[in-house]
Amino acid sequence: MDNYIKFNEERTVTYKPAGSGKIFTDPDADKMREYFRDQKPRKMVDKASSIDRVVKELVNDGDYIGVGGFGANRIPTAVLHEIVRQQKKNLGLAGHTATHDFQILVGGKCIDRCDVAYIVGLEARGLSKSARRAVESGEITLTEWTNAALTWRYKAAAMGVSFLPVRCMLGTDTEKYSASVEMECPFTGSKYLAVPALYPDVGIIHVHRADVYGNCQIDGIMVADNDLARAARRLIVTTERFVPNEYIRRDPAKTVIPYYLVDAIVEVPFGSYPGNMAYEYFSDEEHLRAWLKAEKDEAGFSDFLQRHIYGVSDFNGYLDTIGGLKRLQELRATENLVEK
Amino acid sequence: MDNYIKFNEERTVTYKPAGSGKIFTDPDADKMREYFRDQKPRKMVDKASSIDRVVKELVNDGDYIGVGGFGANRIPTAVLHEIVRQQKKNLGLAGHTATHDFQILVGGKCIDRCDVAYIVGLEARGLSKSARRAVESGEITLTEWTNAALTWRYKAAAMGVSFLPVRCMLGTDTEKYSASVEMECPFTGSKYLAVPALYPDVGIIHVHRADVYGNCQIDGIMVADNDLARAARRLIVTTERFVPNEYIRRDPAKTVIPYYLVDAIVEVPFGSYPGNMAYEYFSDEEHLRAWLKAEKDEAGFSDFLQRHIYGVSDFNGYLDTIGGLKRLQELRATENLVEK
Amino acid sequence: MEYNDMELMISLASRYLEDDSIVVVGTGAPCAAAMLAQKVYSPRLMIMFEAGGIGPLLPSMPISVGDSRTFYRGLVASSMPEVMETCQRGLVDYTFLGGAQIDRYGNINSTMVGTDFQKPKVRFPGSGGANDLASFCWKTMMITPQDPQRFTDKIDFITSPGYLTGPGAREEAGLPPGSGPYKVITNLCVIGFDDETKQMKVESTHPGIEREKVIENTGFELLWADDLTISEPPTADELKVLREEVDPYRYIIGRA
Amino acid sequence: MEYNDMELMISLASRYLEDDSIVVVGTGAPCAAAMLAQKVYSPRLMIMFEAGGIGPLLPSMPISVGDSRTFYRGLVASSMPEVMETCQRGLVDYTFLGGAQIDRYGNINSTMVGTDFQKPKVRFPGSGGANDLASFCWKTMMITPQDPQRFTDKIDFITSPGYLTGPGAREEAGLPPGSGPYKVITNLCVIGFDDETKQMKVESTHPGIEREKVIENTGFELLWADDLTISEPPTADELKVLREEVDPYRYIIGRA
Repeated sequence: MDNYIKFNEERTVTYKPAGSGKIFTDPDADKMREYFRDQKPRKMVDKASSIDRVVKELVNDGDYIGVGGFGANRIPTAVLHEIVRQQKKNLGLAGHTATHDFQILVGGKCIDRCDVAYIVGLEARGLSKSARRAVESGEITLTEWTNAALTWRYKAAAMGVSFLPVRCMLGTDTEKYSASVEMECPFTGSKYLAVPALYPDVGIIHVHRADVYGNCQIDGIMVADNDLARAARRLIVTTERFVPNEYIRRDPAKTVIPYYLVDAIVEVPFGSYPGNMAYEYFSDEEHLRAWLKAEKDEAGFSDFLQRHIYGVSDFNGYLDTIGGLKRLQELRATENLVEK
Repeated sequence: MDNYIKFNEERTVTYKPAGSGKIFTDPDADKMREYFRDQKPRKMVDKASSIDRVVKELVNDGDYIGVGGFGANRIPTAVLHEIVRQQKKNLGLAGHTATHDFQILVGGKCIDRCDVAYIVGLEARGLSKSARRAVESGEITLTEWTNAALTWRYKAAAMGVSFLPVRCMLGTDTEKYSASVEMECPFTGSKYLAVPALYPDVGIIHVHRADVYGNCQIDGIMVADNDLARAARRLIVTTERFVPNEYIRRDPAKTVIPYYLVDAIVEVPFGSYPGNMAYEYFSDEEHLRAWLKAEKDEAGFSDFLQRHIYGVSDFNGYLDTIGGLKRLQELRATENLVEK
Repeated sequence: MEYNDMELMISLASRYLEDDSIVVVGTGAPCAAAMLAQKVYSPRLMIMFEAGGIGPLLPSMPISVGDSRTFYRGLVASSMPEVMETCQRGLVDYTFLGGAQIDRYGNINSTMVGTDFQKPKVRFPGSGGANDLASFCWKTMMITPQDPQRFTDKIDFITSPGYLTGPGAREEAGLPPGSGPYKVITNLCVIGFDDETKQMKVESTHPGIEREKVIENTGFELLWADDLTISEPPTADELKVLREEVDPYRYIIGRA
Repeated sequence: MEYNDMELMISLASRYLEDDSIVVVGTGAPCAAAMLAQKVYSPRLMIMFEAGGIGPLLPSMPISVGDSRTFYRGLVASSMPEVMETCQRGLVDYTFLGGAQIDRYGNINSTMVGTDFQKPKVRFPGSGGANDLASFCWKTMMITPQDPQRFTDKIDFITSPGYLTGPGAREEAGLPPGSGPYKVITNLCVIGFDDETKQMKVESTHPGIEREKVIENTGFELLWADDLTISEPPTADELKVLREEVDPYRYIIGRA
């Protein structure tokens, strides 16, 4: 019978830091175990709150943030706007396909460091002038990664280990500006990169429905949100709608975020606007174009932010500035392929 | 700004094989990449087959097998019986809470090696005399693990890496009889065990519904089956019922096994019997007790196997021996808490 | 009020499960203790099962930790990695283990008796999830009958880690700091672990049980708490709920 | 029949996507090429998107690789780790990348122009999933306009790996053996990679394009296939399907 261990004796190997990037968050799994034991709200009690309050109470200057969804799909816009409105400063960000979310936070000058996989662009829509200005000025410290690397960094944290071995980034400048470590497999001797667990101070996720305790359902793709929810020290959830706990218990296989991960939850209908919310409403491409256009000069952008964020008191106020329910109904029709 | 790398220079560390156990399957991720590229059936074509044929064509003497479900819950009984009926020999098994599945395969004397997490017992129901005899005789080579370790070995394979770091088994005899390697985290220096990817030759999984291409849905808990499905070289699926492809496309978030992982699929109503199938039918405790009782002496057990496996031509024949649809309807009532 | 050993052990165990905490249980007495705790002391105690069931409204005692009762009207029907990773991440407060042997440091054998691993005298199931839960959960408990064969320092196989060889040994082995054995509840007494030596220390003996009887039924030397007490017997409320709601068919409590 | 550069490039790309294979695509021309392939050549081509969408019946071109079109009536609505792990596991045949610079080995820059990483002259989005797909998928393709600034050996930043520094370099770096750049389809020609040197080798020039023009628009020396041909122009069928079914609003083909 074969024994597939290539190396069956003790041996020394080399761990070689492969990148010059900084690690912005502590990957230590034991420290996080203690944090989770002592601080995670295991009480299954009503955690419904308001946007204003969750940002005041759960987001501190200097925090490192992980945003759910995918750039302009299922993003927690209300919380992002409120972070800008409350002028939070020196935030770190996991730039895991950060598109409109990055644009909002950089617009508010909230970020000073970023783990980059994808920033400054809005995919097929083009590049954000404002975000590029900020990054090109050097005011944001960057460590380079990839979408998979960041996803696996969340997964390491979610699994409760301080690193995972991966096979991307190898041989490139992306590796050189990351903070990964070259190592080898104990069994095969194959080369791997180790990436450190990423435990954000705050995770912010928008979901389709949840009960007031924080048991959440998401329809369609998960992106990396199940792992992000498990990795975050504090977790803020916004939900399109509350449902009774009984609804959650009807199909427990659909619960992707259990209550004991959630610190606070806020009902925010159309909460991903102008992003896409699967089965609910399509992205508002017109408004996203308006963002990109407004960024072309700084004064114009200032006015734009004033009109849509600083000058309104809450997310419903923002929705009024873009045409309110009428516009949202159009986006609902687009999402559901209803002919106009 | 803190940089949380504890070690930012190249350094040598020790990899220390921690256990005397054998690794029964090759953890090499590159070899498996080639296998998956060349052999995985990426054609979305009708893969419906018969139990007889799938076991003939896809299970070879000497293969290493991973069984889905959890011992006596959502297990692919029809395939296991057919393996016994066709007298497959020298199989390896992932003993990841292997209870009734282990009992069947050992009853047929099919197994000669096993990665153990949980064997010879049927949980609260007691121990299998036949399985114990086989193991205590020394005829089955064992390597010791835990449920989590085996689950993560599947996960490593599913992720496409040859190992994962874990924190269980450390300091125990379970570690000493495993085939894990002691190592440390490149970032924190914390101690970990590396476990090797587990790629079974054949995975066998029973699901609630699937289309003929092999797109599968499972209701309730997944146990480790999403990872097992991704780790297996060849994958055999049995399904309670076929559904049209259109049904699958109606809720794509429910698809846990996509068609391109599946080599063959067979419709087997009541296919987990005498195991539990969530929302469908409860386990047949009476019949499981009959197994345990029959095992008490070897001659009696022989007769029992003759009556229920060797002496019937297929799974429907087996169901007839235990009372047919009438009994199955009782188990459906029990599962669904219907008062009798 | 009359009660048997099993009822006593389950009642005692239920009192250690604090409200707003999470426990991973197996079938049998531990599950009964968790259900009893939920109904009497800790209504928001969260029960998890290692195969993936989380927060069910248990309609009856599960037969398997993977059967459909374990997620009946549950909060989550997840997977084994999900539950194991939740434990490894440090979110789970309590677990219960069983075994054929246990030593003074709370190390447990559920693998084999004998000296030849490949040809054991008696083979048991092995770890299952026990080693994982003992490694990851903060506080490990045990409900077990006590006799000198079972409570022994001549443990044939350490399946699941207690305090291993004593103070600092878990940490040195790489296990998560701060975790470890918490209480052993037997038919004779309640045993904790000494902070300094990490060895078993009797905290209370059950009504009518002499110290001598405990010593006779233990294969190693026990420590004794300075403030040794008599275990508080099951209350009428505990017994009523246990008998009428938790285990009406006496599957577990009928075993005593 | 008249056609523009974009229509030509998409048509050419579509012919390389074999039936019964899997491709991970982004938005834009690659998605159009995959859709065209499905409709004309490879009905069972499986399209995946890195955010989790698998096997959709695309009702229209997605705007984002994570928008709801990417799993509209899909086979699976999964997650980013699921798709990335499927790639890492070796199940994905093709991918398409884009970038600001590409060198003779097919290394691609989509991160920055300049020499100071923390203060770049021009900052682009970065890898996104590009580096991952280039590392894991078996065959990487590119659809891109060709000019000497873009096709350069003075690449400022290798975001995604091509053949790195040449033969054996990917394997030495630890990347999965057997994977790497496959075709670069430009507005002037179709470029493959030489088996021995792993450098770009022109396989066909487009109708009306002189060799000289290709050379002028490349910042490094190109290899030329011995059996250099003229690219087969888009067929009437390709153009009809592309214009009427794949991109009726000319989002992509209108850009040329």
